[in-house]
Amino acid sequence: MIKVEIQHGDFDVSAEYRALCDSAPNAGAIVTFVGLVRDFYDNPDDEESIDHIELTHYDGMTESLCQQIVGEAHAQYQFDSATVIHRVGKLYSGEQIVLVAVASRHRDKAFAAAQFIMDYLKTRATLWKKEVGSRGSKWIGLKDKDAHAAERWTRAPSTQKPI
Amino acid sequence: MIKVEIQHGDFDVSAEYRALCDSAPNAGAIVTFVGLVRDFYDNPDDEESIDHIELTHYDGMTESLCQQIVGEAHAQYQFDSATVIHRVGKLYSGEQIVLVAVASRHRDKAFAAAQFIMDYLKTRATLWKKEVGSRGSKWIGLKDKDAHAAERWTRAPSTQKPI
Amino acid sequence: MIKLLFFAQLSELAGCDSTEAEFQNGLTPRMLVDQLESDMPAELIEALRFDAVMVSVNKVMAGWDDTLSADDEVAFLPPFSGG
Amino acid sequence: MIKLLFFAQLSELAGCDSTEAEFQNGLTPRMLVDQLESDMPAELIEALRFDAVMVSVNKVMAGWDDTLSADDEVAFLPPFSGG
Repeated sequence: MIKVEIQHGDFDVSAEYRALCDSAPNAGAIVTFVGLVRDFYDNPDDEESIDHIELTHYDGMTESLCQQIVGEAHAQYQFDSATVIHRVGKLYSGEQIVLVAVASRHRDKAFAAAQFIMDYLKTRATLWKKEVGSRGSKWIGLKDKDAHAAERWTRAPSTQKPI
Repeated sequence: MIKVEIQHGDFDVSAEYRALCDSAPNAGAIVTFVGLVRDFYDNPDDEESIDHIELTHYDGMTESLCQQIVGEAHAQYQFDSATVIHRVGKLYSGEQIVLVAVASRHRDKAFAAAQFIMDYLKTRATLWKKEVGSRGSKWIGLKDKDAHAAERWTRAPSTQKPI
Repeated sequence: MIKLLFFAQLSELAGCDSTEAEFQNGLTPRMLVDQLESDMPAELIEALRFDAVMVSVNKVMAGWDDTLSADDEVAFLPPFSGG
Repeated sequence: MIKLLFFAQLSELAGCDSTEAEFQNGLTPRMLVDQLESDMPAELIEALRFDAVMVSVNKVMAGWDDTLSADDEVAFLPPFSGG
Protein backbone atom coordinates (compact mmCIF):
# COMPACT_ATOMS: atom_id res chain seq x y z
CA MET A 1 0.00 0.00 0.00
CA ILE A 2 1.17 3.50 -0.82
CA LYS A 3 -0.86 6.39 0.56
CA VAL A 4 -0.01 10.02 -0.18
CA GLU A 5 -2.12 12.92 1.07
CA ILE A 6 -1.67 16.67 0.97
CA GLN A 7 -4.26 18.15 3.30
CA HIS A 8 -5.17 21.12 5.47
CA GLY A 9 -6.53 19.08 8.37
CA ASP A 10 -4.57 17.33 11.07
CA PHE A 11 -3.76 13.60 10.98
CA ASP A 12 -4.01 10.94 13.68
CA VAL A 13 -0.63 9.22 14.03
CA SER A 14 -2.13 6.24 15.85
CA ALA A 15 -4.79 5.60 13.24
CA GLU A 16 -2.28 5.95 10.40
CA TYR A 17 0.13 3.65 12.21
CA ARG A 18 -2.53 0.97 12.65
CA ALA A 19 -3.68 1.23 9.04
CA LEU A 20 -0.09 0.90 7.85
CA CYS A 21 0.51 -2.19 10.02
CA ASP A 22 -2.74 -3.77 8.83
CA SER A 23 -1.71 -3.28 5.22
CA ALA A 24 1.68 -4.96 5.75
CA PRO A 25 1.15 -8.23 7.63
CA ASN A 26 4.65 -9.51 6.80
CA ALA A 27 6.50 -6.42 7.98
CA GLY A 28 9.16 -6.84 10.64
CA ALA A 29 9.94 -3.15 11.01
CA ILE A 30 7.84 0.01 11.12
CA VAL A 31 9.55 3.39 11.08
CA THR A 32 7.54 6.57 11.51
CA PHE A 33 8.65 10.16 11.31
CA VAL A 34 6.51 13.07 12.47
CA GLY A 35 7.62 16.67 11.91
CA LEU A 36 6.18 19.34 14.21
CA VAL A 37 6.13 23.14 14.04
CA ARG A 38 8.94 24.35 16.27
CA ASP A 39 8.69 27.54 18.24
CA PHE A 40 12.08 28.88 17.17
CA TYR A 41 13.22 30.40 13.91
CA ASP A 42 15.17 28.31 11.49
CA ASN A 43 18.30 30.39 12.06
CA PRO A 44 19.88 28.96 15.23
CA ASP A 45 21.27 32.40 16.24
CA ASP A 46 17.81 33.90 16.28
CA GLU A 47 16.37 33.99 19.78
CA GLU A 48 12.93 35.27 18.82
CA SER A 49 10.12 32.75 18.78
CA ILE A 50 7.76 31.88 15.96
CA ASP A 51 4.01 31.88 16.30
CA HIS A 52 3.00 29.85 13.27
CA ILE A 53 4.08 28.78 9.82
CA GLU A 54 2.24 29.05 6.55
CA LEU A 55 2.66 26.18 4.16
CA THR A 56 1.65 26.77 0.58
CA HIS A 57 1.90 24.29 -2.29
CA TYR A 58 1.17 23.71 -5.96
CA ASP A 59 -2.09 21.78 -5.92
CA GLY A 60 -1.88 18.70 -8.11
CA MET A 61 1.84 18.92 -8.76
CA THR A 62 2.76 18.33 -5.10
CA GLU A 63 0.71 15.13 -4.99
CA SER A 64 2.35 13.74 -8.12
CA LEU A 65 5.86 14.70 -6.97
CA CYS A 66 5.23 13.00 -3.61
CA GLN A 67 3.94 9.87 -5.35
CA GLN A 68 7.09 9.93 -7.47
CA ILE A 69 9.35 10.29 -4.42
CA VAL A 70 7.64 7.38 -2.66
CA GLY A 71 7.83 5.35 -5.87
CA GLU A 72 11.57 5.97 -6.14
CA ALA A 73 12.03 4.99 -2.50
CA HIS A 74 10.06 1.81 -3.16
CA ALA A 75 12.19 0.95 -6.20
CA GLN A 76 15.27 1.31 -4.06
CA TYR A 77 14.13 -0.25 -0.78
CA GLN A 78 11.21 -2.59 -1.65
CA PHE A 79 9.25 -1.77 1.48
CA ASP A 80 5.81 -3.30 1.98
CA SER A 81 3.78 -0.14 2.63
CA ALA A 82 4.27 3.59 3.09
CA THR A 83 2.13 6.51 4.21
CA VAL A 84 2.98 10.14 3.53
CA ILE A 85 0.76 12.95 4.80
CA HIS A 86 1.84 16.56 4.42
CA ARG A 87 -0.29 19.36 5.77
CA VAL A 88 -0.60 22.80 4.17
CA GLY A 89 -2.07 26.07 5.45
CA LYS A 90 -1.55 27.90 8.72
CA LEU A 91 0.03 25.70 11.38
CA TYR A 92 0.81 26.84 14.91
CA SER A 93 3.80 26.01 17.06
CA GLY A 94 3.59 22.39 18.23
CA GLU A 95 1.21 21.28 15.47
CA GLN A 96 1.96 18.29 13.28
CA ILE A 97 3.26 19.10 9.78
CA VAL A 98 4.23 15.84 8.16
CA LEU A 99 4.03 12.09 8.68
CA VAL A 100 6.19 9.55 6.89
CA ALA A 101 5.67 5.93 7.88
CA VAL A 102 7.25 2.88 6.27
CA ALA A 103 6.61 -0.81 6.91
CA SER A 104 9.27 -3.20 5.69
CA ARG A 105 10.61 -6.67 6.29
CA HIS A 106 13.95 -5.33 7.48
CA ARG A 107 14.75 -2.38 9.69
CA ASP A 108 17.60 -0.95 7.64
CA LYS A 109 15.35 -0.56 4.61
CA ALA A 110 12.54 0.94 6.67
CA PHE A 111 14.88 3.55 8.15
CA ALA A 112 16.52 4.29 4.81
CA ALA A 113 13.22 4.63 2.96
CA ALA A 114 11.75 6.96 5.61
CA GLN A 115 14.82 9.17 5.49
CA PHE A 116 14.94 9.13 1.70
CA ILE A 117 11.31 10.24 1.53
CA MET A 118 11.76 12.98 4.15
CA ASP A 119 14.89 14.34 2.49
CA TYR A 120 13.13 14.51 -0.86
CA LEU A 121 9.92 15.99 0.56
CA LYS A 122 12.09 18.86 1.76
CA THR A 123 14.00 19.36 -1.46
CA ARG A 124 11.91 18.11 -4.38
CA ALA A 125 8.25 18.74 -3.63
CA THR A 126 6.41 21.98 -4.48
CA LEU A 127 5.91 23.01 -0.87
CA TRP A 128 6.93 26.35 0.64
CA LYS A 129 7.08 27.39 4.26
CA LYS A 130 6.86 30.86 5.75
CA GLU A 131 7.74 31.42 9.39
CA VAL A 132 5.63 34.09 11.10
CA GLY A 133 6.58 35.32 14.55
CA SER A 134 7.62 38.07 16.86
CA ARG A 135 10.08 39.41 14.28
CA GLY A 136 7.84 39.40 11.23
CA SER A 137 7.58 36.75 8.55
CA LYS A 138 10.14 35.03 6.38
CA TRP A 139 9.97 32.48 3.57
CA ILE A 140 12.31 29.58 4.17
CA GLY A 141 14.57 28.73 1.25
CA LEU A 142 16.30 25.48 0.54
CA LYS A 143 18.74 24.91 3.35
CA ASP A 144 22.26 23.77 2.60
CA LYS A 145 21.97 20.94 5.07
CA ASP A 146 18.76 19.69 3.44
CA ALA A 147 20.29 19.88 -0.02
CA HIS A 148 23.26 17.96 1.33
CA ALA A 149 20.98 15.40 3.01
CA ALA A 150 19.10 14.80 -0.23
CA GLU A 151 22.30 14.57 -2.23
CA ARG A 152 23.45 11.42 -0.45
CA TRP A 153 20.73 9.38 -2.18
CA THR A 154 22.04 10.18 -5.63
CA ARG A 155 25.55 8.84 -5.30
CA ALA A 156 26.91 5.77 -7.06
CA PRO A 157 24.82 2.63 -6.33
CA SER A 158 27.41 1.10 -4.04
CA THR A 159 27.08 3.95 -1.56
CA GLN A 160 23.40 4.65 -1.91
CA LYS A 161 22.54 3.16 1.43
CA PRO A 162 23.01 5.50 4.35
CA ILE A 163 25.95 4.08 6.25
CA MET B 1 13.07 12.15 29.59
CA ILE B 2 14.69 8.78 29.12
CA LYS B 3 12.53 5.70 29.65
CA VAL B 4 13.89 2.16 29.39
CA GLU B 5 11.76 -0.90 30.06
CA ILE B 6 12.38 -4.62 29.66
CA GLN B 7 9.04 -6.35 30.05
CA HIS B 8 6.99 -9.44 29.21
CA GLY B 9 3.78 -7.58 28.44
CA ASP B 10 2.90 -5.78 25.25
CA PHE B 11 3.24 -2.02 24.81
CA ASP B 12 0.84 0.55 23.34
CA VAL B 13 2.67 2.47 20.62
CA SER B 14 0.11 5.29 20.65
CA ALA B 15 0.31 5.83 24.39
CA GLU B 16 4.11 5.75 24.34
CA TYR B 17 4.16 8.15 21.39
CA ARG B 18 1.90 10.62 23.22
CA ALA B 19 3.92 10.40 26.44
CA LEU B 20 7.13 11.02 24.50
CA CYS B 21 5.66 14.08 22.73
CA ASP B 22 4.33 15.46 26.02
CA SER B 23 7.77 15.14 27.58
CA ALA B 24 9.46 17.04 24.72
CA PRO B 25 7.46 20.21 23.99
CA ASN B 26 10.27 21.75 21.94
CA ALA B 27 10.80 18.76 19.66
CA GLY B 28 10.48 19.30 15.93
CA ALA B 29 10.98 15.65 14.97
CA ILE B 30 9.74 12.35 16.39
CA VAL B 31 11.13 9.10 15.02
CA THR B 32 9.70 5.78 16.15
CA PHE B 33 10.82 2.27 15.32
CA VAL B 34 8.76 -0.82 16.09
CA GLY B 35 10.13 -4.31 15.52
CA LEU B 36 7.64 -7.15 15.00
CA VAL B 37 8.00 -10.93 15.03
CA ARG B 38 8.24 -12.00 11.40
CA ASP B 39 6.81 -15.26 10.19
CA PHE B 40 9.91 -16.30 8.27
CA TYR B 41 13.23 -17.66 9.49
CA ASP B 42 16.19 -15.37 9.65
CA ASN B 43 17.93 -17.26 6.85
CA PRO B 44 16.47 -15.82 3.62
CA ASP B 45 16.85 -19.16 1.80
CA ASP B 46 14.66 -20.89 4.35
CA GLU B 47 11.09 -21.18 3.15
CA GLU B 48 9.65 -22.66 6.33
CA SER B 49 7.67 -20.34 8.56
CA ILE B 50 8.21 -19.57 12.22
CA ASP B 51 5.51 -19.83 14.83
CA HIS B 52 7.01 -17.80 17.64
CA ILE B 53 10.23 -16.57 19.13
CA GLU B 54 11.54 -16.88 22.64
CA LEU B 55 13.43 -13.91 23.97
CA THR B 56 15.53 -14.46 27.05
CA HIS B 57 17.67 -11.89 28.83
CA TYR B 58 19.94 -11.27 31.80
CA ASP B 59 17.68 -9.58 34.32
CA GLY B 60 19.27 -6.43 35.70
CA MET B 61 22.17 -6.37 33.29
CA THR B 62 19.97 -5.80 30.22
CA GLU B 63 18.35 -2.76 31.81
CA SER B 64 21.68 -1.17 32.68
CA LEU B 65 23.16 -1.91 29.23
CA CYS B 66 20.10 -0.36 27.58
CA GLN B 67 20.36 2.73 29.80
CA GLN B 68 24.00 2.95 28.79
CA ILE B 69 23.19 2.67 25.08
CA VAL B 70 20.55 5.40 25.32
CA GLY B 71 22.97 7.54 27.34
CA GLU B 72 25.64 7.18 24.66
CA ALA B 73 23.13 8.08 21.98
CA HIS B 74 22.13 11.15 24.00
CA ALA B 75 25.74 12.25 24.40
CA GLN B 76 26.17 12.02 20.66
CA TYR B 77 22.84 13.40 19.42
CA GLN B 78 21.44 15.57 22.28
CA PHE B 79 17.84 14.52 21.69
CA ASP B 80 15.11 15.80 24.02
CA SER B 81 13.52 12.49 25.00
CA ALA B 82 13.74 8.79 24.23
CA THR B 83 11.71 5.69 25.01
CA VAL B 84 13.02 2.14 24.69
CA ILE B 85 10.81 -0.85 25.45
CA HIS B 86 12.05 -4.37 24.75
CA ARG B 87 9.84 -7.35 25.39
CA VAL B 88 11.05 -10.77 26.56
CA GLY B 89 9.38 -14.16 26.72
CA LYS B 90 7.38 -16.06 24.12
CA LEU B 91 6.22 -13.82 21.27
CA TYR B 92 4.12 -15.01 18.35
CA SER B 93 4.39 -14.04 14.71
CA GLY B 94 3.13 -10.49 14.22
CA GLU B 95 3.58 -9.46 17.87
CA GLN B 96 5.54 -6.35 18.84
CA ILE B 97 9.07 -6.97 20.12
CA VAL B 98 10.71 -3.60 20.54
CA LEU B 99 9.94 0.11 20.48
CA VAL B 100 12.53 2.85 20.10
CA ALA B 101 11.19 6.39 19.96
CA VAL B 102 13.23 9.59 19.91
CA ALA B 103 12.07 13.22 20.10
CA SER B 104 14.55 15.80 18.96
CA ARG B 105 14.73 19.35 17.68
CA HIS B 106 16.11 18.22 14.34
CA ARG B 107 15.17 15.28 12.18
CA ASP B 108 18.68 14.10 11.31
CA LYS B 109 19.52 13.65 14.99
CA ALA B 110 16.23 11.89 15.72
CA PHE B 111 16.82 9.40 12.90
CA ALA B 112 20.46 8.88 13.82
CA ALA B 113 19.74 8.36 17.51
CA ALA B 114 16.94 5.86 16.83
CA GLN B 115 19.18 3.86 14.50
CA PHE B 116 22.12 4.04 16.90
CA ILE B 117 19.96 2.68 19.72
CA MET B 118 18.47 -0.11 17.55
CA ASP B 119 21.86 -1.20 16.24
CA TYR B 120 23.26 -1.38 19.75
CA LEU B 121 20.20 -3.14 21.19
CA LYS B 122 20.90 -5.88 18.68
CA THR B 123 24.61 -6.15 19.33
CA ARG B 124 25.37 -4.96 22.87
CA ALA B 125 22.47 -5.89 25.11
CA THR B 126 22.11 -9.22 26.94
CA LEU B 127 19.14 -10.38 24.89
CA TRP B 128 18.88 -13.67 23.04
CA LYS B 129 16.31 -14.79 20.52
CA LYS B 130 15.25 -18.33 19.61
CA GLU B 131 13.13 -18.94 16.53
CA VAL B 132 10.63 -21.78 16.91
CA GLY B 133 8.73 -23.04 13.89
CA SER B 134 7.82 -25.78 11.51
CA ARG B 135 11.45 -26.88 11.30
CA GLY B 136 12.33 -26.93 14.99
CA SER B 137 14.02 -24.24 17.01
CA LYS B 138 17.21 -22.27 16.57
CA TRP B 139 19.07 -19.66 18.61
CA ILE B 140 19.92 -16.62 16.55
CA GLY B 141 23.53 -15.53 16.80
CA LEU B 142 24.98 -12.15 16.05
CA LYS B 143 24.39 -11.50 12.39
CA ASP B 144 27.18 -10.10 10.26
CA LYS B 145 24.94 -7.35 8.97
CA ASP B 146 24.00 -6.28 12.51
CA ALA B 147 27.63 -6.27 13.59
CA HIS B 148 28.41 -4.19 10.54
CA ALA B 149 25.49 -1.85 11.24
CA ALA B 150 26.67 -1.28 14.81
CA GLU B 151 30.26 -0.77 13.70
CA ARG B 152 29.45 2.38 11.77
CA TRP B 153 28.87 4.26 15.04
CA THR B 154 32.37 3.62 16.30
CA ARG B 155 34.34 5.17 13.46
CA ALA B 156 36.43 8.31 13.73
CA PRO B 157 34.39 11.30 14.99
CA SER B 158 34.30 12.98 11.59
CA THR B 159 32.29 10.13 10.12
CA GLN B 160 30.22 9.16 13.14
CA LYS B 161 27.06 10.64 11.75
CA PRO B 162 25.21 8.40 9.34
CA ILE B 163 25.48 10.16 6.02
CA MET C 1 -2.83 32.02 -23.86
CA ILE C 2 -0.17 30.83 -21.47
CA LYS C 3 -1.07 30.76 -17.79
CA LEU C 4 1.71 31.89 -15.43
CA LEU C 5 1.76 30.94 -11.74
CA PHE C 6 3.84 32.49 -8.96
CA PHE C 7 4.41 30.72 -5.67
CA ALA C 8 5.52 31.72 -2.16
CA GLN C 9 7.78 34.80 -2.13
CA LEU C 10 7.39 35.15 -5.91
CA SER C 11 3.67 35.59 -5.50
CA GLU C 12 4.24 38.28 -2.84
CA LEU C 13 6.69 40.09 -5.14
CA ALA C 14 4.29 39.81 -8.09
CA GLY C 15 1.35 40.99 -6.01
CA CYS C 16 -0.71 38.15 -7.48
CA ASP C 17 -0.78 34.35 -7.77
CA SER C 18 -1.13 34.19 -11.52
CA THR C 19 -1.26 36.11 -14.77
CA GLU C 20 -1.49 35.38 -18.48
CA ALA C 21 0.71 35.86 -21.51
CA GLU C 22 0.12 35.64 -25.24
CA PHE C 23 1.26 32.39 -26.84
CA GLN C 24 3.68 32.63 -29.74
CA ASN C 25 5.66 29.97 -31.57
CA GLY C 26 9.04 29.21 -30.06
CA LEU C 27 8.16 30.78 -26.71
CA THR C 28 10.22 29.57 -23.70
CA PRO C 29 9.91 30.20 -19.95
CA ARG C 30 13.02 32.37 -20.12
CA MET C 31 11.39 34.56 -22.78
CA LEU C 32 8.28 34.88 -20.59
CA VAL C 33 10.38 36.45 -17.85
CA ASP C 34 11.80 38.95 -20.35
CA GLN C 35 8.25 39.84 -21.40
CA LEU C 36 7.15 40.31 -17.78
CA GLU C 37 9.80 42.98 -17.33
CA SER C 38 7.55 45.71 -18.75
CA ASP C 39 4.54 45.08 -16.44
CA MET C 40 5.88 43.54 -13.27
CA PRO C 41 7.97 44.85 -10.32
CA ALA C 42 11.74 44.80 -10.84
CA GLU C 43 12.15 42.78 -7.63
CA LEU C 44 10.06 39.99 -9.12
CA ILE C 45 12.08 39.91 -12.32
CA GLU C 46 15.32 39.81 -10.35
CA ALA C 47 13.96 37.00 -8.16
CA LEU C 48 12.76 35.01 -11.19
CA ARG C 49 16.28 35.16 -12.64
CA PHE C 50 17.80 33.87 -9.41
CA ASP C 51 19.62 30.61 -10.11
CA ALA C 52 17.68 28.54 -7.61
CA VAL C 53 14.26 29.33 -9.10
CA MET C 54 12.90 26.44 -11.16
CA VAL C 55 10.13 26.20 -13.67
CA SER C 56 7.41 23.67 -14.40
CA VAL C 57 5.19 23.28 -17.44
CA ASN C 58 1.79 21.65 -16.92
CA LYS C 59 2.88 20.51 -13.44
CA VAL C 60 6.04 18.77 -14.65
CA MET C 61 9.53 20.12 -13.98
CA ALA C 62 10.86 21.77 -17.12
CA GLY C 63 13.87 23.65 -18.48
CA TRP C 64 14.10 27.44 -18.89
CA ASP C 65 14.67 27.00 -22.61
CA ASP C 66 12.00 24.36 -23.29
CA THR C 67 9.60 25.33 -26.06
CA LEU C 68 6.05 25.99 -24.85
CA SER C 69 2.75 25.03 -26.48
CA ALA C 70 -0.48 27.02 -26.60
CA ASP C 71 -2.45 26.83 -23.31
CA ASP C 72 0.51 25.61 -21.29
CA GLU C 73 0.52 26.32 -17.55
CA VAL C 74 3.95 27.65 -16.56
CA ALA C 75 4.83 27.92 -12.87
CA PHE C 76 7.81 29.69 -11.34
CA LEU C 77 9.02 27.75 -8.32
CA PRO C 78 11.29 29.25 -5.66
CA PRO C 79 13.48 26.84 -3.65
CA PHE C 80 11.28 24.29 -1.88
CA SER C 81 10.96 24.13 1.87
CA GLY C 82 8.51 21.34 2.72
CA GLY C 83 8.86 18.84 5.52
CA MET D 1 31.43 -19.45 46.23
CA ILE D 2 31.25 -18.12 42.68
CA LYS D 3 27.88 -18.19 40.94
CA LEU D 4 27.98 -19.17 37.27
CA LEU D 5 25.18 -18.31 34.86
CA PHE D 6 24.51 -19.78 31.42
CA PHE D 7 22.29 -18.04 28.88
CA ALA D 8 20.45 -19.06 25.72
CA GLN D 9 22.10 -21.97 23.87
CA LEU D 10 24.71 -22.26 26.65
CA SER D 11 22.00 -22.98 29.16
CA GLU D 12 20.56 -25.68 26.89
CA LEU D 13 24.00 -27.26 26.47
CA ALA D 14 24.65 -27.08 30.22
CA GLY D 15 21.23 -28.52 31.04
CA CYS D 16 20.81 -25.78 33.66
CA ASP D 17 20.73 -22.00 34.03
CA SER D 18 23.33 -21.77 36.77
CA THR D 19 25.84 -23.62 38.90
CA GLU D 20 28.43 -22.81 41.55
CA ALA D 21 32.20 -23.06 41.84
CA GLU D 22 34.63 -22.81 44.77
CA PHE D 23 36.35 -19.46 45.05
CA GLN D 24 40.13 -19.45 45.12
CA ASN D 25 42.65 -16.61 44.92
CA GLY D 26 43.64 -15.65 41.39
CA LEU D 27 40.64 -17.36 39.82
CA THR D 28 39.64 -16.08 36.35
CA PRO D 29 36.63 -16.80 34.10
CA ARG D 30 38.92 -18.75 31.77
CA MET D 31 40.02 -20.99 34.65
CA LEU D 32 36.37 -21.57 35.57
CA VAL D 33 35.77 -23.05 32.12
CA ASP D 34 38.73 -25.39 32.59
CA GLN D 35 37.28 -26.50 35.93
CA LEU D 36 33.86 -27.14 34.36
CA GLU D 37 35.44 -29.63 31.98
CA SER D 38 35.21 -32.49 34.49
CA ASP D 39 31.46 -32.12 35.27
CA MET D 40 29.85 -30.55 32.23
CA PRO D 41 29.07 -31.79 28.70
CA ALA D 42 31.91 -31.48 26.20
CA GLU D 43 29.62 -29.50 23.86
CA LEU D 44 29.19 -26.83 26.52
CA ILE D 45 32.93 -26.52 27.09
CA GLU D 46 33.53 -26.26 23.37
CA ALA D 47 30.81 -23.59 23.07
CA LEU D 48 32.19 -21.61 26.02
CA ARG D 49 35.57 -21.48 24.31
CA PHE D 50 34.05 -20.18 21.09
CA ASP D 51 35.54 -16.76 20.30
CA ALA D 52 32.26 -14.91 20.22
CA VAL D 53 31.22 -15.90 23.75
CA MET D 54 31.69 -13.05 26.22
CA VAL D 55 31.77 -12.95 29.97
CA SER D 56 30.39 -10.60 32.59
CA VAL D 57 31.19 -10.29 36.28
CA ASN D 58 28.49 -8.90 38.57
CA LYS D 59 26.50 -7.78 35.51
CA VAL D 60 29.36 -5.79 33.99
CA MET D 61 31.21 -6.91 30.85
CA ALA D 62 34.57 -8.41 31.85
CA GLY D 63 37.67 -10.05 30.39
CA TRP D 64 38.39 -13.78 30.35
CA ASP D 65 41.53 -13.22 32.37
CA ASP D 66 40.16 -10.77 34.92
CA THR D 67 40.74 -11.83 38.52
CA LEU D 68 37.56 -12.76 40.38
CA SER D 69 36.56 -12.02 43.97
CA ALA D 70 34.67 -14.22 46.41
CA ASP D 71 30.91 -14.24 45.76
CA ASP D 72 31.22 -12.86 42.24
CA GLU D 73 28.45 -13.66 39.77
CA VAL D 74 30.03 -14.76 36.49
CA ALA D 75 27.82 -15.04 33.39
CA PHE D 76 28.71 -16.65 30.08
CA LEU D 77 27.09 -14.70 27.25
CA PRO D 78 26.68 -16.11 23.75
CA PRO D 79 26.42 -13.59 20.87
CA PHE D 80 23.49 -11.26 21.46
CA SER D 81 20.42 -11.20 19.29
CA GLY D 82 18.01 -8.64 20.67
CA GLY D 83 15.93 -6.20 18.70
